[in-house]
Amino acid sequence: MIPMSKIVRTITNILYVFIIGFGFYVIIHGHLTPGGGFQGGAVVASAFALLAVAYGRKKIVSMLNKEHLSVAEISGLLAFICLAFLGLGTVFFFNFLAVGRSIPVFSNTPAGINPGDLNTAGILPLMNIAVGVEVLSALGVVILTMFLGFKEGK
Amino acid sequence: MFGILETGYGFWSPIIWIITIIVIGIILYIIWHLGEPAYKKGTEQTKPFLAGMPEPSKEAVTVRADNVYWGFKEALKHYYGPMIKTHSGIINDYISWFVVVLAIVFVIIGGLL
Amino acid sequence: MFENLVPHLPILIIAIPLFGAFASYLFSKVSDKARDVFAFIVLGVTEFLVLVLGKDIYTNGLRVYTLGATSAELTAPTGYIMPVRIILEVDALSIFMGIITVTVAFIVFIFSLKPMKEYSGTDKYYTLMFLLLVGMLGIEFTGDLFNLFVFLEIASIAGAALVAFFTHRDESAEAAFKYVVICSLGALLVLFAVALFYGQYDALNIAYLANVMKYSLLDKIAFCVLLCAFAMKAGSAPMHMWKPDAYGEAPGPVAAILVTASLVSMYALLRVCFTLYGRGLNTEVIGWIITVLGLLSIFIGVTMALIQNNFGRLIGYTAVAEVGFILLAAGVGFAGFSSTGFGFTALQAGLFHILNDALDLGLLFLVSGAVLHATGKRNLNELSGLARNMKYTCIFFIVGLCAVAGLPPMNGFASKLMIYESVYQFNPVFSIIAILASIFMLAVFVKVFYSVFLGPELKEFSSVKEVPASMLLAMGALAVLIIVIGLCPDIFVNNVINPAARALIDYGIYRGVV
Amino acid sequence: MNKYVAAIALIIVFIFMFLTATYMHPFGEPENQDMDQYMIENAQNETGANNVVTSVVFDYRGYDTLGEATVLFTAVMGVLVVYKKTRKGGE
Amino acid sequence: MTLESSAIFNLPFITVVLLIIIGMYALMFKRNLIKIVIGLTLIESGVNLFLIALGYRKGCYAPIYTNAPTTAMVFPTPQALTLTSIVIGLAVTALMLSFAVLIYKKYGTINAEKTRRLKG
Repeated sequence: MIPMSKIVRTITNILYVFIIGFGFYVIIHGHLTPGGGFQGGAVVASAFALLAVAYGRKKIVSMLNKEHLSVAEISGLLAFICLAFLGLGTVFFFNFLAVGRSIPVFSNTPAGINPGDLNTAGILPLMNIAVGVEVLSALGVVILTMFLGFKEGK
Repeated sequence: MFGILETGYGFWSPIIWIITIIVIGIILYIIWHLGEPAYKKGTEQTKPFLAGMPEPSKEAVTVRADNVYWGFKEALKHYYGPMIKTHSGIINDYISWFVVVLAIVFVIIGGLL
Repeated sequence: MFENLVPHLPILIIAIPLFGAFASYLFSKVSDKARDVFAFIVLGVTEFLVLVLGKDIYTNGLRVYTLGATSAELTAPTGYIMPVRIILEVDALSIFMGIITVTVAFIVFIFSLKPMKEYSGTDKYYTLMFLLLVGMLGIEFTGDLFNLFVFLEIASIAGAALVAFFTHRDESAEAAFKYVVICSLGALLVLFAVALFYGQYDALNIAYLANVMKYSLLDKIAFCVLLCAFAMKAGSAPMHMWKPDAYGEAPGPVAAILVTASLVSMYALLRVCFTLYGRGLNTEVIGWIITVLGLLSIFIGVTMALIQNNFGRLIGYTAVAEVGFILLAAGVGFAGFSSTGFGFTALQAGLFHILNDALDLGLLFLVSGAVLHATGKRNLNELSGLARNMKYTCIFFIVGLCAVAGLPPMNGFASKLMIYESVYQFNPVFSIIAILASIFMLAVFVKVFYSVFLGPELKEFSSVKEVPASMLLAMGALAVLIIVIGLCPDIFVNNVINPAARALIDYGIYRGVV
Repeated sequence: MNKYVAAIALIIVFIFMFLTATYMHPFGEPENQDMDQYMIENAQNETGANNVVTSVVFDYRGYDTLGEATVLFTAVMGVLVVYKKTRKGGE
Repeated sequence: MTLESSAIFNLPFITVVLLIIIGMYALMFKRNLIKIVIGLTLIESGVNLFLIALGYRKGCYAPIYTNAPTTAMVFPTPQALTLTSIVIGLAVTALMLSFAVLIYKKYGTINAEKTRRLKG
């Protein structure tokens, strides 16, 4: 696919930073606002799609590395399942940060209506981040693979 | 008891079956032993004799899988014709069959029960 | 220390292969050898754990695991009537299926070590194999309907991707497309039924739903949808057409494990019929429906298998017929819903046949994979005289043939005998049809045996070699299992099948945990 | 497959599905609400998250979410299999 | 029972049924493989809409404690379930479209009547 016009590329250059930033905002604030790992990851992946469309086939290969995205995807999943494994002292998927409150990380527990505090909800934010990384790289891999199409054998 | 499967209306014992097979095998061996002793492998005796014609190549005499039950397929033409037509390989037909079965089950269970 | 681990086994058996799936993809970026060793260790550990859990459950009864609660046995929050978290519920039937699944997956893994080296993308192959295993185990162990849907999707997607693995063949894409469309349609309808339950009772737990079920029209419709969806995924006629396509085009070992995947759908069907609905609906009518589906499957599967020319496709049609036998037995068991009499015998026979089916058809598909590996051909018309060079494969094929066709003293005979006798009490005609179909099955495999292994030796196959030792080992393991089960069926029926069948009939125990 | 038979089957399925829509509780007035009411009341206390949906997704039904992430991973593997490089000999 | 709350006015549910039936129609009668995929996504949207509609309570707000009154919240579970099922649907759709592309590469067509070498 050929790259699109200069106007599109310029706008993309400005815009994709904001899209990715917004995506990460959605991921990190998943336990306070609507959204979460999946939605934020999809937003970030849409920035990848924008880049792919604007810059075309040749350029995008140098910008996004499929191998790196693949490794990021696996590490997100491994982080997720390891967080679940960590609760195994009690039960798999046990929210050990929020319930015992022995470790002062993400351990505040507000009650009633409140504006929201990032330092709450135990392992939920960590899981959000893990899932967000997984989703953004998984969708990135899918977008890149389907965008680049078939490769013939050497 | 070991080796006897009670099915409620009968039983099945592989041990007895194996003993029977061994007995039959011994009888067969005895019969085989009474056979023609002059038979020798790899001599002129084992060559196929086709009325003096040369023996055709292996490729020509191999019975292919298609031809194994040829007569059976020919006799059941009226069953196999529509059957092969039904297995059309179109994905829509597969789903249509599912919807038809779903409709029938709906009528029987949802409507009549 | 190990005693502390036993309560956690239900989740560990699912989570360890899942971890293995993720990690093995990382390992294969390092080296193939490391990946193989790692996968072997993970599968070995899973096999060991599932056997330990099996021993525990067969002695102590069912095990419950509440995910994320403060204690594993705490199904509902303290002082509350209904479960809000996902519950894993493993009873004798679940662990029976679990042991079958893990064992078949282990053997298939050993088989595919060598032949899959020839193709590109082996890293994805092993990861998908693990994920398929995880999907099946998740379906078997879960006590939550929505969770069942999720794992159904994992199993379907992994299965579809594995069917498409031979991308150099044109037809594999078509088969995979058909497979994924059928599977996701079935899964979506399962989700629809789940939504119907959720809307009425605001619950997703199988045991709780069974307790509060009112058997309204909505429940009946949900039952129809679940019945049809699972029957389609199990491959019952006339919704079986995807099955020969997918099995015929998938690599041999993949087809061997896909047989188990369709049997897991069968398990889900049994779970829905017996545990979720129980005696609430008219069991006789539903039993008749399942029986008729089973008879159709037997008849169509066997007769269509007779005229096939593709090795995998032929076994795919016989797989349809074998599922028909299980459906027939299950239908009769559901019609005579009791812990005595012919209904119970039929149910036992059906469960026994599930075990035999997974082993027999698995062995036959492995043989087809071995033939493909040795000759590169699957068309029966092009094969001939392989018995000269592939003696051991030929012997394993004879074992599988006898088992599937129900020749004594193999395991297939024992379970089919139970099916004939119990179905005869229900309806003699059905039993006679089943016996005739079994004879047809023998004819089918005589054809295969003749055209693949017997016949004159062709020039193009004179240089064919016996397959490597790891493949022989895998096939040999299945053959030994088949012969052992065939020689002492009573031990298996009394100690393994009977508790599993009892777990279905005495549904009060399963429902009583919440 | 005969088109008319399929159409009739589709109509029958439609009739029964329509029945489900009318037999379901009126829109916006669910009959049973025990499970969700429990979550709404206790989610903030038990998990500390303000967003109840997030506590359901990652805490009460976290296992489902693990399965969902796995489905995504599986699909990526499937896509990679489809687009994988084929070797020279066609394999 | 007033007219508005009578069962026939379950309009969201009726929409759901229509979506599912339209999807099934596309699956049964459309020969284009892409249209078959679209039919499946229609069914999927129908089921997702069904789940979401089941979780609605009249006059309630999103279940987030930041701003909503604590007494009036819609059900959170269907939202979580729908989130799960949307992601699953996305994954399945991506895979199915890949297969369709592969079929097009191999067969040169995406007509279901012509992509049927596996039959009989």
